Order: sequence, then structure tokens, then C-alpha cells
Amino acid sequence: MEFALTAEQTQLRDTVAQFLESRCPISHTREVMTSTPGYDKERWVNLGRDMGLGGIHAPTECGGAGLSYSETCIVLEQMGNALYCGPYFSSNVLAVNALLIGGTTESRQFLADLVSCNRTATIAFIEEDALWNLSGVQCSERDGRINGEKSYVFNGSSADLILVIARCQPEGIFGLFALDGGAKGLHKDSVKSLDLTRQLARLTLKNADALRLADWNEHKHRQFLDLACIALANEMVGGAQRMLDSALEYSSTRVQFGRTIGSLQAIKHKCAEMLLKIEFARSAALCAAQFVRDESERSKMASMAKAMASDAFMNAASECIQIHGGIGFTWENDTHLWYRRAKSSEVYLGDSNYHRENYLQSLGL
Amino acid sequence: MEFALTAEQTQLRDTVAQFLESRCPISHTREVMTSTPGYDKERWVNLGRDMGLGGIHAPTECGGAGLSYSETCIVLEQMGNALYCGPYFSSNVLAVNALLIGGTTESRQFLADLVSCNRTATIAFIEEDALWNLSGVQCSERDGRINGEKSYVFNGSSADLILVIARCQPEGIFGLFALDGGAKGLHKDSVKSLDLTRQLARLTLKNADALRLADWNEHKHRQFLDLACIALANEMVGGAQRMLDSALEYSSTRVQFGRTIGSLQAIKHKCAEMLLKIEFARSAALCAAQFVRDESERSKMASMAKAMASDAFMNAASECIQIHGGIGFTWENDTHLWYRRAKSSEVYLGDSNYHRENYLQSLGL
Amino acid sequence: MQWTEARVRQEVRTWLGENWDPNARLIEWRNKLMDSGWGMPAWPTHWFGKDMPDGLIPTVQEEFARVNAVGVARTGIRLWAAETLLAHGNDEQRERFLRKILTGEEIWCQLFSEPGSGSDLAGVTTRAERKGQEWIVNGQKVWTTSAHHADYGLLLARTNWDVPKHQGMTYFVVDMKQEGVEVRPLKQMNGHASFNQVFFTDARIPLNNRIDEEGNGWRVAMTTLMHERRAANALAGQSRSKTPEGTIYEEERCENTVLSEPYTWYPQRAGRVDLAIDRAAATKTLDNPVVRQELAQLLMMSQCSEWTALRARAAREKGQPQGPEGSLGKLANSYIARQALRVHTITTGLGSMLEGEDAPMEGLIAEILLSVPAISIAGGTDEIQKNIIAERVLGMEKEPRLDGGPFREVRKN
Amino acid sequence: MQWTEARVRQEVRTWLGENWDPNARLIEWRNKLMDSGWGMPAWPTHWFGKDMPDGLIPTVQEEFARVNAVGVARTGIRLWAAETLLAHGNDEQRERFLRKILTGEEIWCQLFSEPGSGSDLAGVTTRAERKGQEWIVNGQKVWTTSAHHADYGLLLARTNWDVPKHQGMTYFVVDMKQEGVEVRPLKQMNGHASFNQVFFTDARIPLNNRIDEEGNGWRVAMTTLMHERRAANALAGQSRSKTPEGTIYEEERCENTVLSEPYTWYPQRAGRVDLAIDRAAATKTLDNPVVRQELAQLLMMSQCSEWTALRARAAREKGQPQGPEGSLGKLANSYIARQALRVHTITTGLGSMLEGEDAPMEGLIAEILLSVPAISIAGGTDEIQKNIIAERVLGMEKEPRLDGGPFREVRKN
Repeated sequence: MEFALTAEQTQLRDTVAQFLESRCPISHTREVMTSTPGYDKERWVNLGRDMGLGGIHAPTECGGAGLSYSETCIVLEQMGNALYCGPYFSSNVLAVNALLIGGTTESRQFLADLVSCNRTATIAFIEEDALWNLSGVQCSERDGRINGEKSYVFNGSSADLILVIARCQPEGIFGLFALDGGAKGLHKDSVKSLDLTRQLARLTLKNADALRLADWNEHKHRQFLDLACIALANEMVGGAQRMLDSALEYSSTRVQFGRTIGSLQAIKHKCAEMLLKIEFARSAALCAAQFVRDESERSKMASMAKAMASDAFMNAASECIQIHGGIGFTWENDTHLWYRRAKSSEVYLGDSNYHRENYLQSLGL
Repeated sequence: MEFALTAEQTQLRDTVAQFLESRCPISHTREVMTSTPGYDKERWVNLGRDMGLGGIHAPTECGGAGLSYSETCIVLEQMGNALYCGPYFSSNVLAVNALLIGGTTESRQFLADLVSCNRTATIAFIEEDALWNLSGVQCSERDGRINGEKSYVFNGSSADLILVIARCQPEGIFGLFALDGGAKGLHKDSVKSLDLTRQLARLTLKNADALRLADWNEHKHRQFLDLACIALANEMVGGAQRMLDSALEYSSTRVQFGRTIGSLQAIKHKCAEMLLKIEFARSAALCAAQFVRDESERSKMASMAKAMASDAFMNAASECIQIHGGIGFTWENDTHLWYRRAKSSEVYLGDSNYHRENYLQSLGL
Repeated sequence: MQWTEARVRQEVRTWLGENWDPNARLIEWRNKLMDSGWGMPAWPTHWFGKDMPDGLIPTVQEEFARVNAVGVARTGIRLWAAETLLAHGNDEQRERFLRKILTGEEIWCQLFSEPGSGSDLAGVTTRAERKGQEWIVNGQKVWTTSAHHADYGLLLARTNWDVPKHQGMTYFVVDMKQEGVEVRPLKQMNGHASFNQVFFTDARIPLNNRIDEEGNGWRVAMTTLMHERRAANALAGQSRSKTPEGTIYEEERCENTVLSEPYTWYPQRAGRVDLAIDRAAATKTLDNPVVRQELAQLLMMSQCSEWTALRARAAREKGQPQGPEGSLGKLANSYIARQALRVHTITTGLGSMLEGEDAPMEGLIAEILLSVPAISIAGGTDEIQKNIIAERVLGMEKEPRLDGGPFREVRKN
Repeated sequence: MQWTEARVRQEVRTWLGENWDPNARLIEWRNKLMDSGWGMPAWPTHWFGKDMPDGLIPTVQEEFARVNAVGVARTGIRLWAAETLLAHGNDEQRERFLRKILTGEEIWCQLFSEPGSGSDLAGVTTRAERKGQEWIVNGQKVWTTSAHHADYGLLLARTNWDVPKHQGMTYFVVDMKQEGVEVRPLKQMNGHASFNQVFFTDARIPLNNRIDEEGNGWRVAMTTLMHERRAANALAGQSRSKTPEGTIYEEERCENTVLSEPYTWYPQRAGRVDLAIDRAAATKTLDNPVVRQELAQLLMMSQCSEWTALRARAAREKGQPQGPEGSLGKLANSYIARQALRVHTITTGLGSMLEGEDAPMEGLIAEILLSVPAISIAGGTDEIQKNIIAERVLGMEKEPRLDGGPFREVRKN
């Protein structure tokens, strides 16, 4: 296992960070998050196509960079830090992962489009009241048409391509399907997301035309979820770090009682504890990214990363508000945007309690 | 419900506190805790007989004071504060409670002896691997002789009278039995207790002669355990308060870096949090004592009191060591004696997790 | 003439019998209250009161409640504004302001906090400078409730920069409806806008609007804050369960609606412990042992907090010395709210990702998740609260001060 | 003549081939190490070393390990005592002390901490006063490991009370085997006695046992502490898995047994995370969902802490700038130990009430319960550790100092 970034990885990290800082500052995010697609398409193309980040861990034959999942996670960490609000996570990570896991020629033929940012995609895999496995999937396909409902679909309203997990009838097995964003029978409801920087949709499918890309099963689904957890954990570590940095910056300038609040033990100790939690989460997220091909360890590492990162980010965001005092509770102050991301990410893909339990089960206990 | 002590209760509290402070200081406890009975019999007689505390909530016709359980709990709080190490808890509270709950003429005839401190008693109701109900009881009686083993018996080696819960054969119902401390077939093993101020014994009964005092059942057992929890919770609140007072005293005199450590925010905030936990626990313990006759509320209140008091005491004892720094970790410093009591009391009668669950169940959830 | 409980009860009952009319006009009725002394019976006879000892006020209130008689205007900062002016104002100021505060005809706001002085309230840098027959005010205040409705504001401003910080402030009444005073709403992270920012640009205050001596502002502000705390304590648990019949109640309700609007999200801020069990049942998480632990912890904390408050009250009522239990409420509420937030998150699960009408409980859960962070900040952060508990209740040594000497030289934002 | 890795490897291999004998007498062998320079190769050639750059020391160590050759004496404070004397001692002192420290013939102890100066190490009040040709020492030290075995002690004492606290201390070597030095063991709450109190009553130090200049004691002590930290880092993970054959190893083991005795309870102090899963299984609590949460939390923290340490090491090895991850170990260990204590309590249940041979795991669990509290105190409390992280790693502003000016006038215990 590698415990330090390589020179190339450090460079990747810094390049992405610089781009996001200069081109996607939070002021820009505030502007675009309320726009109709909810993001700035140009910036997304800059990142995905111009900077070549559209399919970092996708094989070169699909137009990807052929790097490892670690590099994808490095990019996500910076996006979490900057609260980047484009469809990178949904399209270039989740959808790309699903297509790679699908593994068929049919699924691969879509990859090039996503990797090159010709189209945005998302994946609809959660249903109301669903557990984190396939047993709760009610969406079903028969004769190339899907009926059912999907919830919590990232960027679902704006995506050009929608991947759907559904039960194939009459066989009863599961499949990965592709729908055009404008497919007949596909009804997209934008729902108001607590995380203002990540659009959510609920999809209703009524005899919606869909192309079956690949078989799907619990094994593939587990793999998909694990990779999603690892990606999200890295993104959350970036967010948590930003919250700590923001708290440090504010507490070094805010003066009360003739001293910076950062010189007070109460604030110092809060920050030291934030740091410890963040570094633990960073270790977990960093290492988990290296286990994506290790069947026996992957789920364990993914659950650890998700649990540690959720707790670290939620803690950091809450404490960042607290350290800012009243100003931290205002709409104008940016902290709440990360707090919203933290809260949303905390429960997405299962909360920490779920993942701690899952961790022990993955250990065989 | 009464939320403030009456003038009489305040006086009782102060009288007991003064006696313990002057006659049972921790230096005295250190002396007697390693002696053979593990306590000073004279002091116990002073408390129980001379001060009339031997059976506070026992009816006057048995020689008791005929007061409520609240008064008993007020005394116990002071005993916890002072880390009193006599058999008051085992004999004058647990054993007296069992006899009162037993309720028969046979059980009442022993009461006078306990209340007047003519004899010390204890009750053996826990067996290895037992749950907190009767289903795990393996001790069984046939023809007036008991066979089996009992564990975690407070003052079991020195008690003149030992009460035992056993299964009556051949009926299969349960009974409360009395054994003389020197009964044939009763083998008493002193076991080393983590709490140096509370002697523990393991009892082995081989055809030991026993007198059946009363029938026993889940209902009575629940009542007995609830009352024990409430008593212990009040004792723990006293211990926790002592830990806070000790931390405050030390931190107001200990100077580091040219200032008392009590002027540092880290120490201040620790103490404020200790206080909050203690006052919550005190509220729970104080109120629970008033629910002993309320069948529908008693278990809920007992579990709440036990859980809150365990956590408050354990927290206070740990923080008291921490605030004392290195000196707090030495044998000579008294803090560890309370820490040991806190740890021991934390698990006795079920830990906080158990009682939180039990609380919800008692709420009908 | 000595007041006794019997006499009070008899007199107020008689007076109400003769005067109370549920269909009177609100302002008219309150003017009657002010004239009679029954509106503020603890106040001096020559200032709208009856010189009645504090201990007998509950008797008056009971009699008012018995017939559902409306009292003086109490919403917003009125009571503590009036108490401050009574205590520190001169007769001319009392004459000008007290009546219309308590009839509700004029609305007031409090201008203490500033962007640069939050926890450190005495760090005020809004300046008032005397120019001829006026004071000229420049600076910024924040967290001002109802500033956009207010006719007058209680202003704490710095008038001397060369003395220690607590000695250089002066207390004024400022006319809010003037050029030079700009009010902007301040939107919170939960979407509500309960508070305002107030900008002063050469705003003008006539000389006789200074309250108490120049440099005495901190002392006057302490009076205001003391009455604010008292009112907060008294308010807890006071509300009519249902509105009786009569036109006066409608007028009263209108008044309340406007001024209590800023507080509509306050229950969410406290985490809505009352919903926790139902939510666990509704989300089918009540059989999850881990959720059960958190839920039990929440319920226990909540119950213990309530009992702790009742212990404080019982001790007060028995005349026993105030124990530590009376100072823990604010900190306790903060911890309870955070635990409630935790319970709502783990019971609601994925639904916590939503906000607005389609979200769980029509967005109520989201509002809880976004409001609770305020409770450990507003009205004194948890950290300040712990300092107060440590220093005032536990008697721990104060932190050495670094803001002594002339305020001009004190390090500030 | 430049050292290169190849040359180092070849030379040490040759030398070991010619000299290493697993049946040599321990002291004899170590004298040979000191004479040859292979014992402390980073040291100067004229002081028992070979002037070798730090980066090549691992190569020497590898070659020693390859043939299981015994090195210089390292138990207790020897290495950092020797480094301090090399750095700050004069030639006479180096001549007198260095060899026998490293051969292990003489045992040393460190006399810095005092009852009144724990977290505030510079608050030393043990006084050394010059009287004629001697220094006379009075005062008390504490937390002194091996003081009862020691021949010499490294003493930090105050020699000037009229200068600021850090400037008034002087560093001495004190003969521990004299009248005037009394050593008393200090029993801990877990029953072990790892440390001593040392009382000085007119103890005598010859003039030429002063290390470095008068008043320079704090600087010298910092050197000692720096080497102590380095040694602690280097030690982690270094131990022979099994003893090879040879009489020299028996002598070494005897030496180790005596001096490592104080540390036998250290694994318990760390909470014995390694036992947690087995304990949960043995106590049949592994199917308790609440226990599972706590256990998972513990295992995750432990795993993440290990990885965080490895990240720090990897960054060092790659020559990357030291990140924050390197400073968290001590605090992390404290949190992990406390979580482990919690897991041991809830898995062991009633068994936690017992101690001694009849207790769970022959008393091991009780020892954990009674030892963990030390980990957040010894070697710097969690609170001090958080200050250090905040100020040195996160760059937060230091707390204002209140202990400036002449030490005589500084408030102290």
C-alpha cells in the first residue's frame, strides 16, 4: 500500500485545486447552484475534457486516463474541498463506475461519451424504503420498457443519459439499463435538496424505453456501492479539511476580549480534535481507494472510509459554524453550504451506524 | 413530586455528611478497607443504631424509621460522597429491601435484627452468566437445602445472615431463603474486588441449610432490582459530586505557567460538563426515589437514574484523575478509590446500555 | 397603606369587574391600564404603578387570567426597554416614552450587538460624537430583532475611546425612522430572516435622548439584560391555551403575529424532542437497537433537564440558596438539541437529504437539521456559557483579562 | 574519506565477521564497540564514533541485525543521556561518562519533573546553590524511572531566582549513591510502582559536574528531551522476535529485565485493542448491536491511527514536508485506549468488578481498566498535547504568558 502521494499525484491534486480555486470559487458556485441545470457546464467540460479528468480510472481504450481509483479520489477530495457543484460525481464517477462494472460491450460503448464529457449521465439505483442491496428494487423491465420509481438521483433532471437498475421480467434477474434523459415515459421531478450544490431528482418510469446494457447482481451492486462509498469518503475528507481551514482562518482574525479567539483553549482544542478526526478519515479514505480491486478487503475498507469521513465532516462543519459564532449561522456566510453537503453525504449510501455494522460483518464477525 | 429537600431532609443529609466527614474520612477508610471484615463495625453501628439509619424506610413496627425511600437515598448519596465502606448498602438497603418485598411474617421477623444492626446481612441474587431476571437462576432448593453458586455478593464473607434467591424444587417456583453466615454447606470465597471499599464474595452452596422466607417471582425481583438501582444511583451521584469537588479544589490550588490550572478554559469546560452530567443524574436519582411505589413508572425511573448516574460518575472520576495529572494516577492520591467504585458501580445491576434499552421498554416502546 | 394578598385580590377583582371589556379597543384599554396602575403594579405610584411588592404580582396576574383580561404590551423588547427607562431615564424621558411602549403604540428594538462584538458585548465600536446640540452616530449593529418595525432603538455606543472599555460607552434612545438609519434583514442558514443589520451613517440623536450619565452605558445595558433574562424566565410556559371571545383578542393577535414572526423557527432550533418517538415509529427504526440507544439518551436528557429546572424553581420557591442547577438550562438545551438532531438524522436516513415541501414532514425535519446549530450560539455560545458556569457557579479563577487600559489601545477586530 | 552505503556495508560486515562473538562477555564486547566506533557510528571519530551521516545508520543497523550482533546499551535513558553529554559536556565529562553509559556498566536516571512542575516543566524549584567547591542541592523530583538502580542522574535545578524562569536553571550530573539523595518508590493506582520520588537534602555535586554554562539548563534539557522523543519513535516496532543462541544474549536479557520492569504495564495502558474481538466473542457480546458499534469504532480508530502513522513515515521517507499527521500519535493513542477501556467494560460486564487472579483473564482486564487513565497524562496530558497541535501544527496564536519576569515573583505552587 502507498501511504504518500507520488509526485504525479501531488501535481494532479495541486492542478485541480488551483483550477477550482480560480475558476470555481464559492461565489461562482452560489451563482450557478440556483441556475436551471444547477451547475456551470463549461467548467465541467474544462475539468472533464480539457484537463482530462472525465474518466481518470477508465481504461485508455475508452478514452480514459487509465489511472487508478486513487487518482479519481484525489480529484474528488479537491472537489469536496471547493464544494464543486457540477455533475462530476454523478456522471464521471458513479455512472462511469456502473458502466465499467457492467463490463459488456454495450455498456462500454457509452463510456467514451461520458469520459469525453459529450454527455452527462447519472445512475438511478435507490428506491424509497430500499435497503442497500437489490432486494428492495421494485423497478421492473419487460420487453424493453421499465416501470417504477427511483429516488435520490443526483443531477437526475439534467442528465443526458440515465442508468437504471431494474428487475428483468420474466426472468427475475437484475439488469443495468440506459435511458435517454428525454425518453418517453420518463418523468423527472426535481426535488429540493438540502445540499444546495447537488441537484436531486425523483424519477417515475411508465413504460419508459430502456436499453439493457448488462446483467446486474448483488456482487456487482456491492462493488458499485463500495466504490461509491470510497469516492464519497474522499470527497467528504476534502470538505472537512475546508471546514477546518475556514475555522482556523476565522479564529486567527476574529478578536474578542482583546485576543484572537484562536488563542483560547476552547477553540484550540476543538480544532485539534477536528484535525485528528480528519486525518483519521483521510487515512481511511486514502487507503480504501487502493483496495478497489481486492474483493476480500474492499467492502470493509469502504465502510470504514465512509463512516470515518461522515463523522469527521459532520463534526468539522458543525464546529466551523460554532467557531464562527452568529456569523456562521447566516446565509451570507458560506459555512452552511458545506454543512448541508456534510449532512446530505452523512446519510447518502448509509449512515455511520450502518457502515460500522457492515465493517464488522465484512471482517467476518 | 418534590423537587427540593424538606428542612428535615436537609438536616438528615447534613448530619450524615458531618458524621462521615469526621468519623469516616478517607484516611480511616484506607485503614479499614484492608482489614478482615473490610469495614469498621463500630462506625456502622453508630450510623445504623445510634443515628437511627438502620432501616430508614422500614416500617416503625419493625424498628424502622418509617420514612420514605427518599431519605434512604439521601443517606446513600452522602455515603457515596464519603466512599463509606461499611455494609450499609448490602445489609440496611439491599437485604432490608428484599425482606420488605418478601413481605411475609417469616421475612419480617429478621427485619428487626437488621434495622437495629444486631446482625449484618447481604443478599445473593446474581449468578455467573445470569441475566437480570430469574430465568438464569440455577441455585435450587429441595427439602430445605440449597445447592448452587452465587457471585458478586457484597460483604458476603462477613455477613451474619445471607439471603438467597433460589428455585424451589420440585415446584419450580422461586423463593427467598435465609442462611446463617456460618451454615454448614455454605462455602464463602472472598474475591478481590476492583472496588477496594466494597468486599465481594462468591458463595458455593452444597446442601446448605436454608429457611424459606417467602415466595419470589419476576415481579418481586423486578421491584427488588429497581430499588437497588435507585439506591445505587443516589450513591453514585454522591461519588460523582465528590470527584467534581476534588477536581475543583485541586485546580484552584495547582499552579502551572504562573496561573491556577482552574483558570484555563480546558479545565473550566471539563468541570462545567461534569457539573451538567451530575445535576442531570441528581435530578434522575432524586426523582426516581419518589417512584418506588408507582408500579407503572418505577422501572423506567430506576433505569434512567442508573444510566445517568453511571455515566456521570464514571465521567467525573476519569476527569478528576485527568485534572490531577500524574498525581491523580498515584496510589497515595485518593481519586482512584472513587474511580474503582465508579467502574464497579457502572456494571453492577447492568450497564448504561442495558438500562437505556430497558428504559425504552418500560415506556412501552 | 400596606398591600396584602387579600387586599390586592379584592381590589384588582373589583377594578376588573368595573373596567374589563373583551370588546374594548386594545390601545384604549391599555391606556386605562396605565392610568389605573394595574398594568405595572410593581412600579411606583407616580409612574403608572401601585408600588406593589414583587411577591404580590402573581396575585394580580391570576386575577387577570381568571377573566382573560389583556395586559400591557409585552412582545419584543418592550418590558425590558420600559424597565430600563424607568430605572435610568429622567422624568422627561419617562414621560415621553413609557406609556406608548406599554400600550404597544410604539415599537422598540435593542441595538447592542455588533459584527465585531458578539461574545464580547462590551467591545462596542459604534461611535456617538457630540456635535453642538446633537449626538452623531456612525457604526453598525446586528442581530436586531424587529428593527424594520421599530420606532425607537436602545442604543449602546462608544463616546470615549480613552478610558477602559466598560467605561467609555453611553446609552441612548435613537429614533429609528430617520435618514441615517438603514435596516437590512439578515437571512439565516435555515432560510428565515429573524434579525436585521442596522447601519448608522451620521444618524442624529438629540441631547436629551441620552439615558443616564455619559460613560454609564454599560451599567444601563446590564439593567436591560437583567430584565431580558427575567422576562425570558417568566415567559417560559406562559400562553393562553385557547383564545376567548372578544374583539380585543383579535387586535392582540395581530400585534403578536407581526412581532413574534422572527421566532417561528425557534421550536426547530430546540430539536423538536417531542417528535422523536413518533419519528422513530414512522421511519420503522424503533426496532433498531442503535437508534434505541440514541433515542433513550435523548429522552433521558430531556426529562432530566426538565426536572433540573424544576429543582431550581422549587429551591427558589422555598427560599433555599440558589444551587448550580439553575444555571445549566441554556447549556443543557444546546446538548439536548444536538442529540435530537442526531436522532432525527438516523431515524430519517436518506430523507435528511431533502428540504422543502416534498421532504419528510413537509420540510420540518430539514428545518430542524438547519436550525439546531443556532442554539449553541444565540444568546451566548456554549463556550461562553461554560465559562460562566465555571467562574460564577463553580467559583473557578477568572481568565486574566487582556483588554484593560484605554479602549483605543485594546486589540480589536 | 567519504562514507557511502556500499563502503559502510562492506566495512561493518568485515568488522563484525572478525569481531562478533555471541559468546563474548557483554561488557567486553561493548567496550570493543566503543573502541571501534561501530557502537555509535554517527558520533565523531574522536568520541567513540565514525562521523557517519545519519542516513547511513540504518545500513549499520541492518548488518548488526543480520548476524544478531548486540549493540551498545540502550535501555532506560542511556541514549539520550549520552547524546546530551556529547553535545553539551566538556571533554573531561565526556571522558568520564560516555563509555560506561553505553557499555551499560553505569545506570542513569533523569531528574526533571517535580511535584510542582508537571505540565510546566520549566517551573523547576529544586535549588542548587554554590558553596565553595561544590553545589548543594535541595528539593524534590518525581516520576523518575530507575532512580533506585541509578549511579548518576541528569539533574535540572534552579540556580538563579532573579531571572525569567527559563533562564535560571542549570544542568548537572549528580551522584545518586550519596547521602543526601533519598529514593522512594511511587506506587500507581494500578498497583505497579514504575517510578520514584527523589528527595535531595544537601546533596553535593562537585563543580566539574555542571553541564554547559550556568543558566543554560533549559537548553540542555531540550536536547535531552529531543533525543528522548527520537528514541521513542525509533524504538516503536524494534524487537527481536526470538532470542538467538549465545551467552551474551542472556546477559543482555538480565540487563533488560531489570530496567524494563517499570514498563511491564504499558501494554495495558494502551487498552489492549488486540484483545477486543476475542473478548467480545468470549463474553458472548459479539451479537449485541450496541457492543458491535463500539467495537467497530475501536477497530476503525486503531486501524486509522496506524495508517496515519505510516503516512507520516512515508512522507518523511519521501522527503515531503512534515504534515499534521505526524503529531497526532500521542493524542490518538489516548483516545483509542479510552475507547478500548469502554469496549472492555461493556464486553466484560460484571467481571469488571473483579481484580486479581480470579478476575477475567487472570486480572488482565482489571489491569487495563486501572491503567488506561495514565495514557492521557503520562508524557504530556491530552490538554497539553492539544495545545501543541493547535499552536505548532495548526499555527494558532499562543496563549499569553503569565509567568514572565523574575522567577522569584512568578506565581507558583
